[in-house]
Amino acid sequence: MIYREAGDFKTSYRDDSQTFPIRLDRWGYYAILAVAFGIIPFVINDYWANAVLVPFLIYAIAALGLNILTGYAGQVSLGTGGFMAVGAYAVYKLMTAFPDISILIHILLAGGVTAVVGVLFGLPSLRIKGFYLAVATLAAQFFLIWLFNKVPWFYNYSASGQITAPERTVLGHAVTGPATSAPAKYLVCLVMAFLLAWLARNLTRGMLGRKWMAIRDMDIAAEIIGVDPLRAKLSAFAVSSFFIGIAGALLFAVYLGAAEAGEAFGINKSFLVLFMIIIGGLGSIFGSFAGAAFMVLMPVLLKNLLVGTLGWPTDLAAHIELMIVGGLIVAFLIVEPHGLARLWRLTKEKLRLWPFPH
Amino acid sequence: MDQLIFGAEVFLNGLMTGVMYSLVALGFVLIFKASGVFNYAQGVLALFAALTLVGIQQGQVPFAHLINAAFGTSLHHFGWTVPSILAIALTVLVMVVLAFLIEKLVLQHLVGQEPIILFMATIGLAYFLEGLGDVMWGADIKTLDVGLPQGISDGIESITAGWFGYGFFIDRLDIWATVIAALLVAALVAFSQYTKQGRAMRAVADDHQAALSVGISLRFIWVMVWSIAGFVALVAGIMWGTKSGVQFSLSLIALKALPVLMLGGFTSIPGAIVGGLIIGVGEKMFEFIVGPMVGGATETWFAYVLALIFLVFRPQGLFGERIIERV
Amino acid sequence: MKTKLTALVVAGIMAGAPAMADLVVPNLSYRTGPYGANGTQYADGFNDYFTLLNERDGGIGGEMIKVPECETAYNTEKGVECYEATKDSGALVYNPLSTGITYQLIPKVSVDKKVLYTPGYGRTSAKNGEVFEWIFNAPANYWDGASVAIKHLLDENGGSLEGKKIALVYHNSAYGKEPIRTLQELAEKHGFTLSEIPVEAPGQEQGSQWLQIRRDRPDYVIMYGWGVMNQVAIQEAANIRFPMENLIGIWWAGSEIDVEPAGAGADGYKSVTFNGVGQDYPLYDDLQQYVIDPGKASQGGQHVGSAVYSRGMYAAVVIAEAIRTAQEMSGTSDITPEQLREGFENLDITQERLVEIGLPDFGPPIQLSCSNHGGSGMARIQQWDADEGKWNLITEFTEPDQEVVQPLIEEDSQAYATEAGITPRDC
Amino acid sequence: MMQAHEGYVTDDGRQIGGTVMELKNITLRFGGVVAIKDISFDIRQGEIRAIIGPNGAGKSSMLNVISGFYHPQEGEVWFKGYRRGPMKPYQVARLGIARTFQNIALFDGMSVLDNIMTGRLNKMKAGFLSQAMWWSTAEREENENREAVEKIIDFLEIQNIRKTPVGRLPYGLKKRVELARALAAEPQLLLLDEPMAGMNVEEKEDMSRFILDVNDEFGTTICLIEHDMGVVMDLSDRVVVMDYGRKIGDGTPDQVRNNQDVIDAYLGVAHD
Repeated sequence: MIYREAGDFKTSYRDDSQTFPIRLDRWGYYAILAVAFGIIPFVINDYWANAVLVPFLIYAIAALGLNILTGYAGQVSLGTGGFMAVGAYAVYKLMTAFPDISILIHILLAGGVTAVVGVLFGLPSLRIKGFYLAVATLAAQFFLIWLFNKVPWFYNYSASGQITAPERTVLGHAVTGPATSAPAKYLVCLVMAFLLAWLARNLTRGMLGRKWMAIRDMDIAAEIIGVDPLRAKLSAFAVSSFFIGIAGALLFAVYLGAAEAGEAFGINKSFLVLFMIIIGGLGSIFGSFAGAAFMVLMPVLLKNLLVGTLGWPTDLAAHIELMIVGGLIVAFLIVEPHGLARLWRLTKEKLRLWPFPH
Repeated sequence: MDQLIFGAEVFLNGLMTGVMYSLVALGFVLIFKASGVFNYAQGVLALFAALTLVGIQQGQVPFAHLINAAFGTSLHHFGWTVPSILAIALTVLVMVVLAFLIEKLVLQHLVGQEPIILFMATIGLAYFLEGLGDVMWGADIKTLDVGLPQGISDGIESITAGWFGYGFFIDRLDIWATVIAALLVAALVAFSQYTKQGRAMRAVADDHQAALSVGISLRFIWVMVWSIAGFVALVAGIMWGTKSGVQFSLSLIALKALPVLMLGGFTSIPGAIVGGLIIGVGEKMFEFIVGPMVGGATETWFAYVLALIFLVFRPQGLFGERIIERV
Repeated sequence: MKTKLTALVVAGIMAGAPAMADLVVPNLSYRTGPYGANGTQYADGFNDYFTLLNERDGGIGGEMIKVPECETAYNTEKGVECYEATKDSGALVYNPLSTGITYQLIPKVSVDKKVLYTPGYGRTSAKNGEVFEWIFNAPANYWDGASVAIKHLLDENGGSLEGKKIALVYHNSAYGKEPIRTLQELAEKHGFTLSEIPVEAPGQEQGSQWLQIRRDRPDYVIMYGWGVMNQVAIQEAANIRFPMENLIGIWWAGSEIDVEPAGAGADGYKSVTFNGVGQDYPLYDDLQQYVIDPGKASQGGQHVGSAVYSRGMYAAVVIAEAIRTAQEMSGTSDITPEQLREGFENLDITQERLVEIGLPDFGPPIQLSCSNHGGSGMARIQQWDADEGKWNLITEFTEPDQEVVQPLIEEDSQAYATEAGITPRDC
Repeated sequence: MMQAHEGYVTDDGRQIGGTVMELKNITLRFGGVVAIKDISFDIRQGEIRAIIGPNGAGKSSMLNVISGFYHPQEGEVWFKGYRRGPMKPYQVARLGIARTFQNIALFDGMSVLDNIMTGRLNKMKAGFLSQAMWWSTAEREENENREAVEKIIDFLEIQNIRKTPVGRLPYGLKKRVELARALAAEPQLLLLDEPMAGMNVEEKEDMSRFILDVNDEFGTTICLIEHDMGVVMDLSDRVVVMDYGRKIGDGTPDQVRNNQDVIDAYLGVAHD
C-alpha cells in the first residue's frame, strides 16, 4: 500500500484543490519534469527530436487546445488544421515583418491572432449544435486553407506559395531555420507545452472551466443557473484557438521549417488531433498528452516493426498500418470509450487498493 | 446575353453534379436514420465497393500482394474476366458480408454509446477499410467500366444549339446517374413502404425502444441498413469511379456529402436530394459568377460556407421541424 | 512492467535505422495515399536500376548500393521522419519525389551536408548552384517544361503564337503554381493570352474548369497536374471534345495511368518528358536477365517500362553516374556526400555514355557545374496512342527559352538567398 | 407602480416581509396553445409559496416564466420593486433567482463539489488572466467560495460524496445536490420544481426538512411547485392553485383546501 491517499491528510482547501493531491503522483510529476528539462536536452539527437519528441510536444499543445473546446466545452470541431494554418501564417508574417522582435513573442502573438479567428468561426456555435457544428467547422478548415493558398500576401508573393521560416534566435541559439539544433527545438517546444499545460490546468480547474463543462453537460441548465452561453462558448473557442495557433506556429517555424497550407494543414490534421483527444481522453489534460504520444509513436513503431524488423515491403506495411490504426481506434472505443486517461485512472484506483482488493 | 446562356448551362451541370452528391449523402442518411450513427466511412465504403467490383470484374486475386510477400509467390490475376452484371451481384454480396461483420465486430459492442463515440468508431472503420481495400486489391489506379456511356450528349448539344446558337454540354454519364439515382430512390421508398423489412426499418428509425418492444430485431435491421448503404455506396462508387478511375481519392467524396447533410438534415431523404441539388447548383454558379474575381477554386469551401450560413438562420435544416427547447 | 514497456517502445523507435552499409541511397517513396499509384511506379524504377547495378556489376566501383525504402505517403511530416531516420546511416542523396518534402529538406540538407536530387520537380530556382549548394535538379525543371511546351506550340504554328489563347490548368499547390510566372513572361514575349485555371487538390471534380474551357475556347491547354487530377482532366477534356493534340501536360501528367481511364478519348494527348519511353532500349534486356527473371524486381515488376517507372529509373541512372564521377574524382569507392556533391557538379552524361549504359537517347546530355545544377533544361514531347496503348516520342530534345527562364531563376534564387541569409558562392 | 403589501406573521410565528416578486396578468402561448391565461399573484419576503395543480395545469410554464426561460406574451413581472424587461435566463440568475429542475439538470460529467461550485459563479469575479495564472485573486476567491460551499455541503449532509461524479449518484442524492447548487447562489428567490417528485416517503421527509431549514436558517424566499397536496399543505405559507392555465385559488393552505373550485379540480368534477 505505497500508492494511497490514506494518511495524506489535507488541512486546507488549497491543498485539497492542488493538481496532484496524492503524494506519489506529485513525485512522479516532478521526476518527469526533471528528466524532460534536465536530462533529455543533453542526450537528444536529430532523429529523436524530429521524428518523435518535437512532433509529440507540438501535437500535445494542439490536443490540449482541441480538448478545451471539445472535451471541456463540448463543441466538436473539425477545423483544427485550418486554425493551425492561421498560427503558422501569422507567425510567418510576423517574423518576416518584424525580424528584430523575439520569435517567442511572435509565436504567442500568432496564438492571439488565431484566437481572434477562432472566435469569428465560433460565432455560429450559438445557433448550431452537435454534428451540425462539427460539419460547420469544416467550413473554417476549407475556407482558411483556400485563403492562404490564394492570397499571395500571406506567403510574401513567393513563386510557389510555400512559406519558409528564416533563422531566428533566442538567447543566441537558433530556434528556427536550418541551423537549429535538436536540443533547441526540443526545449522551445517543451517550455511552450509546459506553460500551456499549466495554463490549461488553471483555466479548467477554476470557474471558467466549470462554466465550460456546464455548457457541455447541459447547456440549457447552465444558462438558467447563470452561465452566459455566448461568453462561455466564445471563450472556449478563443482559448482553444490560442493553443492550436501556437501549435501551428511551432509546427511550421520550429519543426517543419517550410510549409504549404493545403499539404501541411489539410483536413487530415483536423482528424489526427481529434483522434488524439478521443484516444487520450476527452476533458483531460493528461489525456491530451497521452493521446498525442500514442498517435505520434504508434505509426513510427509500426513502421519500424513491419519494415525494419519483419522486412515487409513498405507499401504493404503502410496499408497494414492503416488497418491497424483503424482497428485500434475501434477497439479502443469498444474497450474504453473514455480514453487512455480513464484507463490510467482505473489503474491508479486499483493500485490504491493494492494489495488488498477491498 | 451570352452570360445568361452560359449561366444556364452551368446551372444544368450543377444540377447533375448535385445528383451525384445526393447519391453519396443518401448512404449517410439511411444509416443515421436507422441507427443514429453518423457514418464517416461512407466515402470509403464507396471506394471499397468500387475496388471490389473492378477486382472481381478483372479476375484479380484478392490479397495477392500480401500472399506474394508472405510466400514468395507471384500471383496477380486468375486469368478470367467476369461480366459486369455478375460482378455487381458479387460485389453486393461482399457488401452484405461486410455489413454483417461491421455489425458483429463493431456496432454490437458500441450499443448505447454517445453519438460522438460512434462517429469516431466509423472514422476508425474508414481507416481500416482503406487499408483493407489496398491490401486486397492493390493501390494502383483502376479503370472502371460497366458499360455506362461517357462524354457529351450530342442530342442535347444540337437541340440547344438550335435554340440559343450555343450547344450545351451535358455529360451522358451524368444523365445516366440522374436516372439511376431516381430509380434508386424510388426503389428505396417502395422498399420502406411496401415490404415488411422496410416497415420495420422505418419503425426503428422512429423509435428504437418501441420497435424493440414489438419484437423487431435491431441487429437484423442494422445489418440490413448497412447492406443497403453498402449498395448505395456501390452505385456512387460506380458513378464516380467511371469518371475518374478507381483510386484513393474516391473516398474523399464523403467530404462533398457533408454540407449536403447539413443543409438537408441528417435524417431526411428528400433533404439529401434537395440539399444535394442546392449545393451542386450553388457551388457551380458561385464558381461561375464569383470565381473569376477571386481566383477560382472556390468549390472546396463554398458548399460548407453556404450550409453554415443557412444553418445560422435555420438551425433545424431544410426539412427539420422547429426545435422547442424544454427544461 | 512499465519500464519493460518503455524499453520496448524505445527499442521499437530506434529500430528504424539500417546498419551502416556501403553506398546508401534512401528511397523516400510513397505507395499509399492520394498519389500512391504514381509514387509506386517511380519507386519501382528507382529500386530496380540499383538492383541491376548490384546484381550485374556488383554495385558501383565495387561498392554495393543499399536502397532503404521509407514510406512518406506524400506527407511532409512523414518525409521529415524518413529523412531523419535514414540520414545517420551514411545516406548520400535524397530524391523524395514531392515538391512539399523538397521544400522541407532544402534547408536541412545544407546543414547536414547531404545531396538532394530533384529531377523535374522541387524548387526550380535550385538550378542556381551558387545559392543552392546541395540541390540538383537536372535535366529539366518546371519552367523549362513550360518553355519547351510553348516552343512546341510555336513550331506547330510556324513560329508565332500571336493572338492565340492558352489556358493553364494547374494543381492548386506549390507545384502547380510554379509555371505561372514563366508562362506570363512567355505570353508577353510571344503575344498570346494566358488564362489560369486552378484545380483544388486532389482534383476529383473538374466540371466547372472544363465547362469554362469549353466556353472560352482556348487554342491550347497546358496542364500541371498530379495524381487523380490528371485522369479526371483528360476524361473531362475528352468529354467536351477538346482536341487532344492541343492538350499538353507537364511530365508529371504524362503516364499511362493518366490516360488509360479515358480510353480512346485520350488518343493524341501530349505531354512533355525528359526521359525515354517504352522498353526498346538495350538496358531492358539486362534488367530482364538480372532483375526481373530472378524475381528481384521491386513489387514483382508489374510496372516495368511505364513512363513513371522509366523516370524513376532515369533518376537512379543520373545518381549512379554522379556516384561514379565522384569515385573517379576522389579516387575512393566509398564516397562521402561531399564527394558526391563534387561528382554531381562535374557530372557529364553524354549521348555516348547513355549508349554505354544501354539507354541511347533516353535523356538529354547532362553537363553540370558549380553554378549550373539544372543542366540544359532540354525536354521533348510524347504523344499517346490509345490504340497501341503506348507513348510515342514526337519531337527531339528541345532547348527551353533560357532568355526567359534564366533571369527568373536568378531572381528567385536571389530572393531566397536574401530571405535565408545565404551568401552566394563564387563559381 | 407596484402595490405595497404589508407583511404578515405566520402561524409558527415567522415574520413575512413585503412583496419580492409580483406577476401581473401573465399570459403565455405556444403557437395557438394557451399555457397560462391571465394569472396574477405575488411572492413575499421570507415565505414559502407553493404553486399546485393537476398535470398540465401550467405550473412548470409558470416557473419558467418566473425564471426567465419563457417570455410571456402579455403581463408584467416585477422583481424587488422593478419591472423586469425581457431578459436572458442567465441575466435573471444574476438578479438572485435560483432554481432546481423537475428532471434533474445537473452536470453529469462533473463532481458533486464542482456542480455546487457552479452555483457560485455569480459570486466569483476573478478575471481571465488571474484565472489563467492562478494568481492570488483567483486562488483566494476559489478558497473563499469553497468554504461557503462546504457549509452547504455540511448543511445538506452530503460530505462523503463530495468528489463523486454526479452521474453515479442515486436519484434522491441528485435532487439534494441540485438543491445545494441552487442554495450556493445565495438566492433572493429560490424556485423548486417538484422537489419531491419520484421520492419515497423517507426521502420526502428529508427533503421537506431541508426546505424548511433553508427557509428558516437563511431566510430564503421559496417558491415551489408540487403535485403532492399533503406535503405542500404542510410546507407552505400560501398556495396558488392552477388548472388549465388559469388560477383557481390563492391563499393559505386552509383557505385553499376549502375552496370549491380547487376541490372540483382535484376531484375531477369539472372535467368529466
